[in-house]
Amino acid sequence: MDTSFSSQKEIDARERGGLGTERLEVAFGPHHPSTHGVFRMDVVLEGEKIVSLKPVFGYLHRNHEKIGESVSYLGIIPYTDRLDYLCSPTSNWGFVLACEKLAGLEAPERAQYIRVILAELTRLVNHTCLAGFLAQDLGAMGTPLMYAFRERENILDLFESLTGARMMVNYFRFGGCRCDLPEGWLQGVSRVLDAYSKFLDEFEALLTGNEILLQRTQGVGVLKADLAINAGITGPCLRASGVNYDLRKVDAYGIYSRFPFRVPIGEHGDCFDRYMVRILEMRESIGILRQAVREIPAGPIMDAKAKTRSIRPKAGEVYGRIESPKGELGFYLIADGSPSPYRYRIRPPSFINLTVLEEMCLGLTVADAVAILGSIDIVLGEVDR
Amino acid sequence: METPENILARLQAAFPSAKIELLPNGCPSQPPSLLLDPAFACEIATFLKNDAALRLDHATNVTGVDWPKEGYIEAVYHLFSMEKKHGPLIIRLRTANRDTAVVLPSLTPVWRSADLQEREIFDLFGIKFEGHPDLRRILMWDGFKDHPMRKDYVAPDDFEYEPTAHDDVLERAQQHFSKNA
Amino acid sequence: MNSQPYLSLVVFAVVAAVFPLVPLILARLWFYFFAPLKPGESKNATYECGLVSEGDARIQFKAHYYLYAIVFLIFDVETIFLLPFATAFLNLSVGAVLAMLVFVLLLVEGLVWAWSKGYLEWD
Amino acid sequence: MLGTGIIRGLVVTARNFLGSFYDRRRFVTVFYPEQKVEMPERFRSFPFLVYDGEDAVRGLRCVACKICEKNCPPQCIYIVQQRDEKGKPLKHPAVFDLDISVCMSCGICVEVCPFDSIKMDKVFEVAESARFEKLLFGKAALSKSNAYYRSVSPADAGETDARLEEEKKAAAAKAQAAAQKKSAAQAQEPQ
Amino acid sequence: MSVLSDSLIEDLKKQGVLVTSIEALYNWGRSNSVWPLQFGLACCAIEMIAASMARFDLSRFGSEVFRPSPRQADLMIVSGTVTKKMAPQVVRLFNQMPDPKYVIAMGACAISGGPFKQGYNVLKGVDRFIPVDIYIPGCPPRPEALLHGLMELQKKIRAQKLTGENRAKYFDAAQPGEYPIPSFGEHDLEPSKNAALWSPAQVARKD
Repeated sequence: MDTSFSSQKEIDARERGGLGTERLEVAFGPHHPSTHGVFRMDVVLEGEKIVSLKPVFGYLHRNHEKIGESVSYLGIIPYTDRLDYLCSPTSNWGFVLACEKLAGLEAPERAQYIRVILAELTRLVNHTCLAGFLAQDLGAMGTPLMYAFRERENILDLFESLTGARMMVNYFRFGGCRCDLPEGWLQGVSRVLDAYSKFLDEFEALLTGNEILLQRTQGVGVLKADLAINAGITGPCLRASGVNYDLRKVDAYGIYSRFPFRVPIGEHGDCFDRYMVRILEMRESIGILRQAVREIPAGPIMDAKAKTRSIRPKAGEVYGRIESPKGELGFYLIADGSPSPYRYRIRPPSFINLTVLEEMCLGLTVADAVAILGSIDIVLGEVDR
Repeated sequence: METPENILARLQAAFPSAKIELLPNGCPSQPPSLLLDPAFACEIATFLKNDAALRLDHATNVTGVDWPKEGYIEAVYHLFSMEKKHGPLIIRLRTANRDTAVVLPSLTPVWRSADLQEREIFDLFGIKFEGHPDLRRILMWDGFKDHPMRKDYVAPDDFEYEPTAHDDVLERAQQHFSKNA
Repeated sequence: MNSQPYLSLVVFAVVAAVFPLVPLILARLWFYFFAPLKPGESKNATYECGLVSEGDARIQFKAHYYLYAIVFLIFDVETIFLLPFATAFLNLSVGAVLAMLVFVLLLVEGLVWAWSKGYLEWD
Repeated sequence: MLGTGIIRGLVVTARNFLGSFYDRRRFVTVFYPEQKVEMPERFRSFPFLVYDGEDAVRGLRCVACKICEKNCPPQCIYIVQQRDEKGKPLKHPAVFDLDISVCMSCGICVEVCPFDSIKMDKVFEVAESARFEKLLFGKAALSKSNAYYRSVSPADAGETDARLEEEKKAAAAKAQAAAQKKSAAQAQEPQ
Repeated sequence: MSVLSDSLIEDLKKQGVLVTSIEALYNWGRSNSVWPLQFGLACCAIEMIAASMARFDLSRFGSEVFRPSPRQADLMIVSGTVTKKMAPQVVRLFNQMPDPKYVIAMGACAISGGPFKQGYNVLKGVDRFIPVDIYIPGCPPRPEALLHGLMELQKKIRAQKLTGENRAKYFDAAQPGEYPIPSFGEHDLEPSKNAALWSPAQVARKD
C-alpha cells in the first residue's frame, strides 16, 4: 500500500478495480408522482448518475384505434376528446380536418374563427398546466400548480358554457361546429384574455426569474437540432432546439394565415428553453385570440353541403395534421365507403417526443430525469392511445 | 414538391432493378403513394432523405395496415421535409403474406422517428422489422401472443355483465345470458 | 429542599416511560379485540411503484458518499461541543476562549485538508 | 444580485395571499355542499327521456326507432319495442335501459334523435355504492316531464318546443289540405 | 348509541354535555381525514387534481393530502381506465395499503370500462379484482361529483360498526386481508377476474 496521499479521484479509480460499485436498477414505475400518469422508466443508476433509461409504455393503452374502426365517424369525435385529455378541442380539430379532406367539406368563415379561438384557448390551458406541473416536478409543491389551475378554471367555464362539458368538448363536426356561440360568450373570452395577460406577468415573475428553477433547468436535457429532426420531435420541444417548424405557419391550415403571430425559437434546446418557448407561445396565442374575437363575422356555422351529422366517404386515404400544443397531431384515415373507417391511426406527438428520452437523460441524475420528462410534456392518453 | 410521378421516375432511374409502383389514392385531393420493393427499401429511403431536391428528413407517421382479403400487411411511411417545408410523400412496404413471411426491413437507421412506431407495428400487427435496434413489444405486455390490431383478432371473453348489449356484443354476451334464462 | 432530592427525577423517568407505552399497549389491545392483523405476502412486499421489486437495494455504491457523510458527522458533533461554550460565552476567561479556539482551529484544519483532497466534490 | 428572482416570487405569493381575502379573482373557492357553481345552460351530464303532458307512459315522445342505440359510441342504450297482443310493433319502447356507468355524456344521442325525445340532464350527483342495482336506469327512472326540461335548460327547451309547434301546425295544415282535396274529389265523382 | 335515545343526546348537547361512544368517536375521526393515494390513471385524474385545487378545494373535507406511497394512504381513488397491463399493479397497490382502506371507482372507465369497454386491453371495471365502496359515474365526473362521492364515503365510514355481525370487513378475521394478484397470460389476465369478488347481476334479456 503506497503511503503517498493521492486525490480522491485516484482513490475512486483504484477502487473500481478493487471495491468497485454496483449498479442499482430501479423502476420509475407506473405509479409515480412525477410521471404525469402511468408511464414507466426502467432506470439503471451508478451512484446517482443515470447509466441507462428504458421507457415502458402501454399502461394506458385503451385500444383507441381498434374501437375507432367499429364506431361511425361521428362516434369517433367524442373519443378524440379522450386522446390528449388536456387539449380536447385541438384533438377534435385534427380529426375533423382529416375527415373534411376525405369528404370534401369546408367549414364556413364563422366556424373557422370559432375553431381558432378554441384551439388557442386550449394552447393557453395546456402550456399553463405544463408550467405548473414542471414547477411541481422541480419541488415547488403546489403554489404554481394552484395558480395554473385557478386560471384554467376560467377557460374551462368558457368551454362549458359553449360546448356543455369542461374537458370533453365534443364540439367540432365535419364541415363546422355543433352549435353557435351563446350570447355574451365573446365578451367572456375578452374578459378572460385581459385577466390572462396580467396572470402571465405574475406567473413569469413567480417562475422565470427564480434561481432554483434556472439552476435546475438550464443546461439540463440538451436536445440537438439534427437529432430532434431525425427523431421526429415536433412542437415546442423542436422549436426549443432552434428549428423553425410550426404547422400553423407551414401548413397554414384553417385561417391561420390571417393572423400575424411570431413563432418563438429557442437556442440551447435545454429544459429552460422548452419552458420559455411555451411561455412566449402563450403570449402569441393571446394576440391571436384578441384579433379573432375582434374579427369574427356572423353567419352559418355549418357547411351547406354537410347534410347529415356523420359522413360516409368513398374509398381513399388521407393524412391530416395540425399543430396541437404538444406537437404535430396527425390522423391517418383509410376509408372504404362504409360508415366507419377501415384504418384509423393517430400520430401522437407526446409518444414520438419520447423517442430520445434516453439520450437526453444519460449522465444526469434522477432529479434531472424528472425535470426533462416534465419539460417534454407528455399525456398518457395520447402516448398509449 | 415534385409530383410522386416524377419522383417515381427518378427513383426508377437511380434504382433500375427495384420494382416501384405508384398506387392511386381514391380521395381526389390527396397524393398517390409509392409501393417500394422491400429489398431496396433502405437504399431508397436514404436516397429520399439525402436527395438535394427532396430532403425528406421527417418521417412523421409510420403505421401498419392489415389487408386480410388481399393477404398482406402494409407498413406505411409519411415523409415530410422540415428543411424545405414541403408536403407528404407516402411510401408503402408490403409483406409477402400474413402469417409466415412477415419480415420487412426496418427504416429506423434512416429515420430515428420510426423507432417506437415500428415497435408498435410489430406489437399490434406482427411485422418483424429486421435491422431494428430494439424490437420488443411496446404497448401490450411481453407475454402477450396475439397481434390485436389485425382484423381477424378475437378479444378474450369477459362479457359477463353486458346490460345494454346489441348486435355483435350481444352474440358474445349470449352464452352468459343463456345460463340463467 | 425536600427529603429526597431525586424524587422529581424518578417521577420524570416514570412519566417518560409510561407516556409512549400506554398508546402502544392500547394499540395492541385494539388489534387483539377489534382489528385482527392480517399480514400477507404481497402486503409485506417492498413497494416499488406497484411492481415486484427484484434485486437488492443494499448494494455497494461509491465509497465517496461514505466519506462525505463522515465529514458531515465531524462538524455536526463539533457544533454540539460549541453549544455550552456559546451559552457561557460572556463571562469566560481568555484562557477558556483560547482553548476553544484551538479546538475549533483543529477542526477547521481538518476541513481545509478534506477540501484540498477533493472529498467535498460530489460527482 | 443572486436571490432577486426568489424575492420577486415571494412578492407574488404575498400579493396572492393578501389578495385572497378580498379580491374575487384570487379567492375562488366554492364551498361545495352549501354553495354550488352555477351550471351553464348547456352542461350535459346524463340523458333523460322527455314526456309531454302529465302521463309519463302515454306522453313519452320516444317511438323506439333505435337510432340513438345505433349511434351511441359506447353502446350504452338498449331498447325493446313494445308489441300489442297481435305482435304488431307499437311506437313506444317497452324497455329503454341506459347504463350510466358506461355513458360518456357525449350528447350524440340528442343530436341524432329525430323526435327530440332524449335530452341531456343536469343532475351529476349520482354517486352510488351498489353498482348493478342503481347504475342501470330503466325507462321509469329516465323519463322526466317537458316542464322539468324547460326549467332545467330554458333556451333549448323553448327552441325545441317552438320547432315542435311548427311541425304540428304544418302537419295539421297538410292533413287539412289533404282532407279538402279528398272531399273535393268526392264532390266531383257523384255527379 | 342504543343505550341513550337520540333525542336525549340532543338535549344533553344543548346543555353543552357531549355524549359519544368509542365507535362514534373512532368513525368521526377517520371519516374526516380520509387520505387518498396519489393514483391518477387518465382524464379523471385531471378532474381529481382540479378537485384538490383552489376552486373545489378537497382540503375542506380533510383529504387534500395525496400520499404518494400506499403505506400512508387509506383511500384509493381509481380515477381513469384500468387496463389489463395495469391491473396487477392496481391490486398490488391496494394490497399494500394498510387496513382500514376504501376504494372510490371514479369515472365510467373505473366502474365498467366506460367508453373503452370494447377494447382488448381494458379491464371492464376495477371491481373485478378489488372491492369498491363508492361508484361515481361520469366521464369525467365533475369535481363536485367527486366531492359528493367523498361525502357519501364519509357517511358510509360513520355508519360502520366495530363489533357485531355486520361489522366492517377488516375487523373480522374471516375476511381476506389481501386479494390475489392476476398474472399476465398469453391472451388475457390469469385469472380474468376474482371469482370470489365478482358476482354480476343477471340482467333478464329475452332475445
